[in-house]
Amino acid sequence: MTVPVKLLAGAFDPWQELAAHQSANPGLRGKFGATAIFVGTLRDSSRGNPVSAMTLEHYPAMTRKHLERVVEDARRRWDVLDVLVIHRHGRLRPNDPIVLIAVWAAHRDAAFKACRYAIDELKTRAPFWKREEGEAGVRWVAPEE
Amino acid sequence: MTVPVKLLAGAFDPWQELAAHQSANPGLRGKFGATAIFVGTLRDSSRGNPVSAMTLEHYPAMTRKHLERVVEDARRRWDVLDVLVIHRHGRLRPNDPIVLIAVWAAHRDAAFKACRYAIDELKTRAPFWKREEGEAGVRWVAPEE
Amino acid sequence: MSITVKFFAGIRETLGRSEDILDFKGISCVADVWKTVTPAPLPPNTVVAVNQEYAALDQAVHDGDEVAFFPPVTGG
Amino acid sequence: MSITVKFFAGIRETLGRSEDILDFKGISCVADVWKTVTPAPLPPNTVVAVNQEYAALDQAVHDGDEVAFFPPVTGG
Repeated sequence: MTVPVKLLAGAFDPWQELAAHQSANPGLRGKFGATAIFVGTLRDSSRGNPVSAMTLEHYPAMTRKHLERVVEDARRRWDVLDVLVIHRHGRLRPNDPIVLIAVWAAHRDAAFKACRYAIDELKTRAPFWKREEGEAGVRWVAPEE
Repeated sequence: MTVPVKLLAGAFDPWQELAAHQSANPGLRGKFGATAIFVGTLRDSSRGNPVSAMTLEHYPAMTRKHLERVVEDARRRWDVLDVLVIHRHGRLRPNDPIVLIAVWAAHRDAAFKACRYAIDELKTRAPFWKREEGEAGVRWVAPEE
Repeated sequence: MSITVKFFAGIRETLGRSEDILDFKGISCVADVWKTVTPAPLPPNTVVAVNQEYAALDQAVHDGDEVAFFPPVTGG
Repeated sequence: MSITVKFFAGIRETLGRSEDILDFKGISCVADVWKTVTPAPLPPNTVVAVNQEYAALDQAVHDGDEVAFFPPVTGG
């Protein structure tokens, strides 16, 4: 069993993580027909304002508990074989990956639905807070409408 | 402008293709917040029967025209920054990637919807035919219900 | 003065060839193309394309067109 | 006999600290925890967790619990 949730203080490469996770799980070989993946990346502007950097604060114990539960829920609700969630914290620069969600399944509908569920849950419920640095100084990001 | 549609006779590595495509498009840097990706992979069984190999036949001129139109449609219907479609043809083994669809967008809803649209269009309309090799010999795959 | 006809997958195998070049004379629609290719009836669910676009059996065919017959697609 | 209280993001900044350890005596619910931490009113939209689970202000608090106050989340 591979580790389904990784919280990283430093930069990560989503493509290397995907290759490594898939090869670390030989039980997947030949069993998955569909992989749905979402990568969230820091943009260089936010609601029209330039962003030079962003710091992601989180609540480590609760983040891990929450993300592990999202993975469990996805596995229970859809017919999926494996789920990987990686989330950055600390200070990021534009173009840095923030989050990676990958779902391996036999068929694409389950893979897409579980992946979308996981990122939506993560965005609205996982205890992370973004603080952006830009021309106008530093500000906490307001939640999505 | 990077090439949006690649039809390959040989094996490809989806993670290397994603890394290469993204770095070949410097205009994306800092602009995309969301990447939605689908990878279709050959399974070692199909409707309960073992599969040892599969050959994908296609209609090259029509395939390219169709997939380029799917990319255009996705770009017109959703607010996306870039789309990549890679599809294998020829003989594949279980665990070989068959198709890769990747969509880069500012926001995740457009990325997910365009990616799902593209793979559904490709599956139901692009002129590819799968011929599976298994214990019971060789057979053409019937279309999805 | 010719029509290129392409066959794919099961239809290619049944006919034993992947392409015919037909004299255009006497051909007005896709159904005429099939009748010229073989006396066998068109297999059920056969899909047709004219110049790489999906088409109907009664679609008009012109000199120089490429017409294709194939089973339902199963890609991805 | 204590409650660990954690503050995150804007609430952490406003209070100027990330954690308090409170004497459990006289605390029965989450709202009591906040009143013990500061005389300031709870900022609107503040989110509460007890033992890393989302909770309401009237949720009972027990000795040894970890209570957290933070703004709406903005991850991913």
